[in-house]
Amino acid sequence: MTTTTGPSPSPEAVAEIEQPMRQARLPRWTPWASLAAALVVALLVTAPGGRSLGGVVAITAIAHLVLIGVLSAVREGSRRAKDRIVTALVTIAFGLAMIPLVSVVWTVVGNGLARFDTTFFTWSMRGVVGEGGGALHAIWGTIIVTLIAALISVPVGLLAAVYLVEYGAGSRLAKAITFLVDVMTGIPSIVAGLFVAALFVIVVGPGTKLGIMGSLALAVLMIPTVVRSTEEMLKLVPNDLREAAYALGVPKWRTITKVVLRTSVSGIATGITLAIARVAGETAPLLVTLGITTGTNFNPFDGRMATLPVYAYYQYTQPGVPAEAGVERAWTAALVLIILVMALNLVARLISRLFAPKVGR
Amino acid sequence: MAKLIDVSDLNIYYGDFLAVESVTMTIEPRAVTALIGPSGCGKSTFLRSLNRMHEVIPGARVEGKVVMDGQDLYDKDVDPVSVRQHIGMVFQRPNPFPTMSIYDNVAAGVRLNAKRMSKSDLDDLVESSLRGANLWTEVKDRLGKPGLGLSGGQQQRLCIARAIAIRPSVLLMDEPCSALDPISTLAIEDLIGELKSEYTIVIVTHNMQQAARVSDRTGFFNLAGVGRPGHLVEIDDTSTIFSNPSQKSTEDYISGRFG
Amino acid sequence: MNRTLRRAALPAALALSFGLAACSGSNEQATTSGSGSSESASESSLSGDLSGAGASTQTVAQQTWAAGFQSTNPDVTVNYDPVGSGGGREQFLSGGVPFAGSDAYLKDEELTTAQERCNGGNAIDLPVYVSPIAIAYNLPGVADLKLSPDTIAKIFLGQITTWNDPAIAADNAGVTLPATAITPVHRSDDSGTTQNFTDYLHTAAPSVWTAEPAQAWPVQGGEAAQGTSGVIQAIQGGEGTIGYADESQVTDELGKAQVKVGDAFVGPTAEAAAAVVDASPEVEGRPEGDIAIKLDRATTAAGAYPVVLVSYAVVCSSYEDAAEGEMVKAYMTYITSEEGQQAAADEAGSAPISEKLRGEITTSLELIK
Amino acid sequence: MSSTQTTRPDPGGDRAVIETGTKRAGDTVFRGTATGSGVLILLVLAAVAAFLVGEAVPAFTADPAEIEGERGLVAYVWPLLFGTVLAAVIALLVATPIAVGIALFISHYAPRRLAQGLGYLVDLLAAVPSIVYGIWGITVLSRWMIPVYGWLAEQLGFIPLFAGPASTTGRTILTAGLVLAVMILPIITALSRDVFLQTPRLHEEAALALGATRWEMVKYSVIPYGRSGVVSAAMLGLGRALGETMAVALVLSVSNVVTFNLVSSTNPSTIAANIALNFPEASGIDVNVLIASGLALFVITFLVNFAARWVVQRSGAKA
Repeated sequence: MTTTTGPSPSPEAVAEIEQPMRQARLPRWTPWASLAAALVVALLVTAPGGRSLGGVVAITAIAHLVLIGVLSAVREGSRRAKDRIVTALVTIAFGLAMIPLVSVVWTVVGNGLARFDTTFFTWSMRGVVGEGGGALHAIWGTIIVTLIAALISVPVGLLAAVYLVEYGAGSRLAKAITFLVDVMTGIPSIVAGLFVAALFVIVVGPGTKLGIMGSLALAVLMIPTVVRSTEEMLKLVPNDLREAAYALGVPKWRTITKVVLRTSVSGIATGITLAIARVAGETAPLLVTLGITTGTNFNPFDGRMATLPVYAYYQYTQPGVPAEAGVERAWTAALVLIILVMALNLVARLISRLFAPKVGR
Repeated sequence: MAKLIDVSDLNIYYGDFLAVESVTMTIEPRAVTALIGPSGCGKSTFLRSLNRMHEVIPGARVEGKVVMDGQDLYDKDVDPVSVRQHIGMVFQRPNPFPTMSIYDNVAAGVRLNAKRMSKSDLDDLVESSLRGANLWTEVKDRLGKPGLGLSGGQQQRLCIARAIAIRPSVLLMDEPCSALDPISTLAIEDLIGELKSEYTIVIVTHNMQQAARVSDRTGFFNLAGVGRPGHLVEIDDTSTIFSNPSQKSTEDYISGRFG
Repeated sequence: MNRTLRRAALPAALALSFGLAACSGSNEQATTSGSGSSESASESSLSGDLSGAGASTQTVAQQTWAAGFQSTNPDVTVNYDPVGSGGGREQFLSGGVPFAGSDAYLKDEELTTAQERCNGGNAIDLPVYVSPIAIAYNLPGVADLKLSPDTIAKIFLGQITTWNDPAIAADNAGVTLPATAITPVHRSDDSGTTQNFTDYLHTAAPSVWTAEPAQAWPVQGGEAAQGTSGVIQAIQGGEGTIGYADESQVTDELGKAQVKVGDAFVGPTAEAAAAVVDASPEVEGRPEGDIAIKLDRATTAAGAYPVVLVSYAVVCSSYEDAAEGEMVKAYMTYITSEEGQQAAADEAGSAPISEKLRGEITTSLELIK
Repeated sequence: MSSTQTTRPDPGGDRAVIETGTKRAGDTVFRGTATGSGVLILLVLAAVAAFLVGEAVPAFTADPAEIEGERGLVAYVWPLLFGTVLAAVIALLVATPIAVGIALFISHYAPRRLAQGLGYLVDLLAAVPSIVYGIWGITVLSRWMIPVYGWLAEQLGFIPLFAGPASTTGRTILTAGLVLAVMILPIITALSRDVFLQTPRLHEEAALALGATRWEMVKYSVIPYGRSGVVSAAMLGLGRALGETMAVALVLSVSNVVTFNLVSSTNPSTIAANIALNFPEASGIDVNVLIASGLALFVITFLVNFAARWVVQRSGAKA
């Protein structure tokens, strides 16, 4: 076999490619030192003009970026410098995002604890004016409405995603459905509420407000998220798994349920939780379809049902006199809603860990 | 017991593109038939048409007859799923099920087919399959561990054990060793030598030495040009194919003149 | 989903349904188990659901009345859905609810459609909720600010931009006014409060405020906030802000301006609000029993505070279902009773209606059969 | 390596012939239900679209005088549409880069144990209901932003974006955009993190094996692999930002005007917030006008989704 000799690269090019093994490296503590220096610079700069926390943090971040970049470029070359700058940038992005998010949780927990007492969980608002009262009727309402919404949208969403990925891939109907699921993500939450409200006014009669209406409105919002995330997860299942199952003489539907879904169940569980979390906090559709009531009602097919977001909204916007009682109840209701959704999150995380493919990354 | 497969005038299509043209051959039972040829000549496509895996791809179809034990596999009321229960397959890249342990992987074929089997029978089946795949001694004390925790070669043997667990009569292997190191490849080749006494084995390989070492008969596929359908040039005993093949193009391929 | 999940879901659903019945609010169990308030003299025979809908301004008052009414009639459940005056009137006229709350009395064409809804009788407007609208401001150091109608109109039109403007100084002799900028705050949502406030500005300062009274704020610019609490929040949030909201909702640290009536200045008190309602004539040509009041915003009666909101309860003079009619009549009697109005005054900060008005309303209620 | 005693399951001897029979029932049933649910989505959507168009038509046909502001439907809806897109764009411009930063931080930069905890914290924050962001926005964020707007109006007053008297209550379109950004940040981060974690180890190790620094590895293997995932995550976030109602209604000081000014108290309202504010009190033709604006929002959201998906297609599917 004769090996044809092509043009060999010039010595400079070769030198350029071969990186020297031993390279000058900055000591490990450099990033922390540069951060400290940046803080000092920021304090000096803002000293005269009166110090606002936001200002100091911003200047420290920028100073740190410049400092670490220059230091690294000089000592370690531009590639390492870029790497350090990006590491700093990514950490700053994380810090930047944590400020508002932690502040939200801090405010809600701070204000919410005031009325976080047994009466809040054992009383409804029936016959209660001013102080006292609770949101038990709203808590039950949210659980029942969200549960029914999930029971409607998860099977439909899951099966639709299975169709899109396993059966209909490439067919015209599948393309139409994917296209329309995109459209459905675009439905504003209030319009979904209006739609269901108007539907029931025509079907049942004017001014009807039932628990099931809230669930349907939420289901309309949930289905696209469930379909999209499940579709994404199903596509991630490598094809050789499907072929392995087919080769074992396993029919297609059992391959999907036992192998494909089984492998991607952790991703699907996360997708479903995100969908439930997003929907449990919706206020607008429930405001239009359910309105508010003061008593506990477990039957979604008869009479109104209070839910936590609407309860928090009305307690905040129409607190009555003195206003503090209502506003406190609103914050506690918001806190309870967050805890409820967080518990949901935990349950789904357990499911996904329980069924996750047994492979370390 | 192993079965004879008689392929007559088989044409394989992807939609309306003819991938493999009029193949006629007989695959001997209790023997290893190797299929060699340049990439793109349709040998893998042909292999996948034997257990009707080809039809999994939307739009793919086959014309012609594949008769096993007097039964045409492409008869219109034959269910492709049950064909695959009789003709097992092992793939190029080892693909144990990620969510299952070693034990579950081997038992998957049976469990997924919802066959009612007592715990003890299942244990015996798993043990005999793993022994059959020369993997038992290495994994017998960690059957609960995840399948993906094994090395490449072990994973491939696990897939073989999984395939023989459903007691097929034919075993198809699509370049089983191309992703493995030499030692694992040797282990697989020895295993094939043992398995051929009980199964009809058809193996597709790029490695001509492997074909020579392992197979009893060899078929050479070739294609007239890029985008043209592949066809079976000739099939004969491995010794004759590698010493004096009847066709010139086989001679060129064997001696590696055009690589 | 696979078998384990399905097997786990079944027992959970069962447990849930068993647990449900025992978990309604303990305050509800207290009432349903009959240990209700002891002082209800006669065990009232009324029972069933009575739901109304309408103006959000009446929400808290309606909740207070519902609580009071339910304590004397434990088997009755009263619901009030604050869907707004328009929505309330629409649902009432289409038969969705037996009574509605509305910040404006029924228009003539609504009265005609009410004829066949009210089983041959006619609809009746009852002024049950009177609430003074305070002009609240956030100006540290300035206690009781005095403003004439024209000045107020100019401020909310953005024609007066700083607090030490001569027009303001003229009404507030001897008060040191800071130079901070004025930020007028109005409601971003349609509301009865906006309707009444713009009605006051249009009648009391016609030359300056030319826009017609409407539920939506007609003027561009200035700060807009959602709901009464939003307005209060906005006023508290900034300095030099001024806005309008139900007097009961205005917190203590905000000032309440006194409005020029005739040549005196009147603050937003309950008595002053009741005074202007009595001083205003009734609208002529209304069906029998209907009490619609044409608020005299330019009144010069002493001690009358013209910036006031009157909200009506709209009922039928006769109902197909006699029990429903009886329940509505009892509920309206309670609302307009001394005790009902006082409860609303304490909890919702409304101004109790005057004796004169209560007399007229009682005669109208007799008509309901 | 021949095993001593090879008892192998006897291969298929006893089964004479391959069972033939009708097509497997399981497949047809499962395929039927799957297709059925796909079609159900079509029906639901058709119903919603029919409802929207049906209710909106009266607004189109009504003469301009009846519609609020007496300048016809388009003059009423256009400022709302403008406000919706402006707020959503601000939210996206702020949230997406930070979200990608956090996703990378969690998936590739943070130490393993910390990454797990942070990932959970982010998922938790995707669960915070919108009403809470609304109340937080009006009580906390707008107070924070007052000095910032003051500073911006002084220093950068000449740029139209920051011209004019700064709002004294901090309730501007920029604050609303920031609240929306905070709301959609967890959603985009959660999905991007999942996509980045799905990058095949092979690609990453291939880059590292060539002596790439961590950033180069991310640039050459993680980002190309995750690009379409990030775009679809941003699209989901954008969809939510466009449709958000309560948070914006509470936070934004609205008036019916078109302006790019980010710091003054006269801001364009958004369609969703406008519906939430006015629907309770609306009756008659106003309801149809609001639903017509809902239809406009529906169309604009769909166009945005369609454009984003087109970008994903053109930029090539994932590796």
